[in-house]
Amino acid sequence: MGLDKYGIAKRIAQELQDGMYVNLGIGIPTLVANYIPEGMTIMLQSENGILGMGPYPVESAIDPDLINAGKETVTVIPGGAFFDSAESFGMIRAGKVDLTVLGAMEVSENGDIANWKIPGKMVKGMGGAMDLVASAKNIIVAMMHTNPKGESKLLPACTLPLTGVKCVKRIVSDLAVLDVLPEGGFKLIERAPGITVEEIRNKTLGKLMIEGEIPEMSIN
Amino acid sequence: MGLDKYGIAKRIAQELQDGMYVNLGIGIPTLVANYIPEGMTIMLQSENGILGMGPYPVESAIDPDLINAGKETVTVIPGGAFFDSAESFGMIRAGKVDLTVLGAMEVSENGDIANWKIPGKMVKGMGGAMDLVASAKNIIVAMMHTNPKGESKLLPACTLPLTGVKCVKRIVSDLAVLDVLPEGGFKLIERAPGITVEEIRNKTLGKLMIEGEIPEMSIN
Amino acid sequence: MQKVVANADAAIADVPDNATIMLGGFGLCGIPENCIAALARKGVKDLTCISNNAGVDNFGLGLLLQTRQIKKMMASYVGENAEFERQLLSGELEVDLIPQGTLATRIQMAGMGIPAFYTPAGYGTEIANGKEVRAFNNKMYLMEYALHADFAMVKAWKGDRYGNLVFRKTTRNFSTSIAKAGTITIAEVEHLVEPGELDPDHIHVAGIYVHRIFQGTNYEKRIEKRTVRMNGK
Amino acid sequence: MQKVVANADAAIADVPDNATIMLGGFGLCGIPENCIAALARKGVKDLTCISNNAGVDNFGLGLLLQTRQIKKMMASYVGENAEFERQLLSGELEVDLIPQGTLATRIQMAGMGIPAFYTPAGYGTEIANGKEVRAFNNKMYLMEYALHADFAMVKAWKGDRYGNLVFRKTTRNFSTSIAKAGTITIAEVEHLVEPGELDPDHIHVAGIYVHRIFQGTNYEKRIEKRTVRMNGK
Repeated sequence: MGLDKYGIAKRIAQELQDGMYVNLGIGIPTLVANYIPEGMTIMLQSENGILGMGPYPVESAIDPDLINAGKETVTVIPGGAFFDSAESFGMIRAGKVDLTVLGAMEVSENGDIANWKIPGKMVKGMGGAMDLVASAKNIIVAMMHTNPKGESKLLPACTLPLTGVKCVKRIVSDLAVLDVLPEGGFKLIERAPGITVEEIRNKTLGKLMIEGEIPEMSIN
Repeated sequence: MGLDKYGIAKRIAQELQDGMYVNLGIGIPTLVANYIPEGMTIMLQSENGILGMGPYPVESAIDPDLINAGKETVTVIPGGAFFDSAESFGMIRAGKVDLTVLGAMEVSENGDIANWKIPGKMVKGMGGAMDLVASAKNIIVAMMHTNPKGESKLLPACTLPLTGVKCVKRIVSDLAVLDVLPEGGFKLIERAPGITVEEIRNKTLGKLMIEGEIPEMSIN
Repeated sequence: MQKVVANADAAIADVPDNATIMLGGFGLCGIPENCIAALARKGVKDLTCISNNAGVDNFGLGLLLQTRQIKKMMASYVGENAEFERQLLSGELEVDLIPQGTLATRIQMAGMGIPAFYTPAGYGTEIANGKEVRAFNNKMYLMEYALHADFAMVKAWKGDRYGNLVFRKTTRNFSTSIAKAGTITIAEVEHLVEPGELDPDHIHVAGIYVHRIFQGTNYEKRIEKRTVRMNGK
Repeated sequence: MQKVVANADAAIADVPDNATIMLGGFGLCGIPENCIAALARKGVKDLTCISNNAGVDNFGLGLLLQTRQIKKMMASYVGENAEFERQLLSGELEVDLIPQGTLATRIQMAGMGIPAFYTPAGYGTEIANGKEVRAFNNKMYLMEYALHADFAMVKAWKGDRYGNLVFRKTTRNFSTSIAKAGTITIAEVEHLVEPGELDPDHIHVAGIYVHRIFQGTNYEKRIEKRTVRMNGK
């Protein structure tokens, strides 16, 4: 067994550095906010117009005028700021957001990502995903290594409609941490606790690069 | 003798309608603010970031943080708003300003205007003039009909570097009100008190169109 | 300067069939509830609606979908609406899905008089089909056009008789840009105040962009996803 | 999150010769007085300065002209400065005059990640020389590029330790756009406050754009044209 979604979120939280501005997508990425290391100030951006997004409100503090990009009621921390959507995507496009964490249905070995559409099924729309992946300085994908049928989501090329090209820098899955190399290929960085290199190799369809001993993640 | 600068400003004030948003340039145009008809609400825009610019302050209300585009200390009326320069020129470019009044060194019979540069002399820069003339819905030029040498400033074509092309709709000079026709040519609309059509004809080098009886301005 | 109208019905009285309407809001947050209700009452048809989302089945723009008043929807995300899905699959509804930042910026550019600009969003995806692609500093961009509307409708927290608007928290979202992109812009406000009551340093939308304004009523402000934290956390 | 620095000298300590610097302000209104004084003290040379104006002879950017620290000036209007005129005519100073709205928007676009856009300003004039001309809806436009800077320096009224800024009256001018266009953005403030003291609805520049902030001192706020009305008017 690899990591559960909380484990993935915990591992991603190790990527945070004090003072970072971070956009967390819906799903596993949102959980990362729960594991920000003590003493670190991380400013969460929500693309509907918040910097300094805080935790969910207590019941008495619920405010319909204050939601996040997932339409959930949230709070704002002292020192936060509100702005409009145009400004929000302006700062995203200008590369002011240090780190974007989002989910994916497929990632290719050259860093392409597909996460918005399954042809033939309902299309809900891409929301802000295309803007985020086209502009973010650093993109980490948080996802399961395989889909529910057990097929690899790390592919030589995406089969689903793309959200963006050559943009993913790092993947944190239930099995491993992998970097997408500039020249193409998934470079194995860490194994999830108890997961063998062999299992990761078997579940990675795209080109996998393994150099030397691969350390196990340290998740507490 | 034609109108003085106050007379020109008074005549331009007759173009105002309640609720208009108006940008007044430096010089004679600024004087128009003194003749806004009673009971009319006119919102003056200053391109450094004011809507609802008010009169000069009394001595005790001078605030170095509140100036107009001419760098003069001013005030803001109740219901005014401040914004930044990018926003200011956004509203100008989007045609939200109903009327722009500015001075000119030359106007051509097809509506070109030159008012920013005299080659060989010092160049101070165009400021916001090029943006204003390229975008304003309605542009009135306030100027003397002739230059200090007595030469017409209403020309077949401008001789000085242009500020904008085919943009001037109306000219109010010390001698006359003239419209620039879409097909080219200055159409004489009104004479200044005591000024003859003959004098206007003599001092207009560009094509002048005179149809029927030309009324005298009524300036009080 | 007469911008104040009696109510939503008066404000939208001249919206014709086939109009293009932009509506502020993100999800159900900050939507012009009164204007939407009035559009439903008026029964105006074949609307093209531009809004980030399409409401839920029985609130927000979902109301105009139920009554089949919308011909075409331009949005970035429409995942919360079953009736929307039904009309889309049956071909009753035309849909143009636009990346959220591109949508926000196209609207913003309309209010800035900029007819076209370049953005990297969607390069290399199906969104790029038919669009001009251009490199700047070795990065690829798509040319996108400003997006205008016949009518823009927004809800603000406070507004004065001159049309100056102030928004509260995340209700600002698309509304400030939309307010500037309408040929006719209609603002409904929770609190209609006198000129001078709003601090000129704090105005989010200057009155020059707003043509009609009215005091809204009966705001429901429905919450889409009510999330709370436990006291311990 | 450590953005607060001790003073202007610390804030600009790493500005190298040949740097491109943007400075907020319109005329002398809202200029970063402390940063300019520190640049003069540091004696950094061959600067390219981007600012709407060039100060007056002995204040604002005029100080850096006196000390010959500016190699090139990009501005929309430079008419209040005799030393500027002298250096320009003698060929000591390179000048790029840009229409004010184009200048403001080019800076704004840098902070929005938009590399190029179209504006009608300057079409048909000498400003259009060498620029791409393009028609949209039968109107002619010029393509203009985003304008970035190595360092952006602004003065705000209030700012907090996270870099959030609030401006007062017409000091906002170019400063909000400039604050977003710097690789390194430095804000000097009249009042440095704690996070939470600024209303998040009223922040003009969010802290994400600001890298260094300090409490400024000894603001002179010189007035260029002191105009008053008589009591009777």
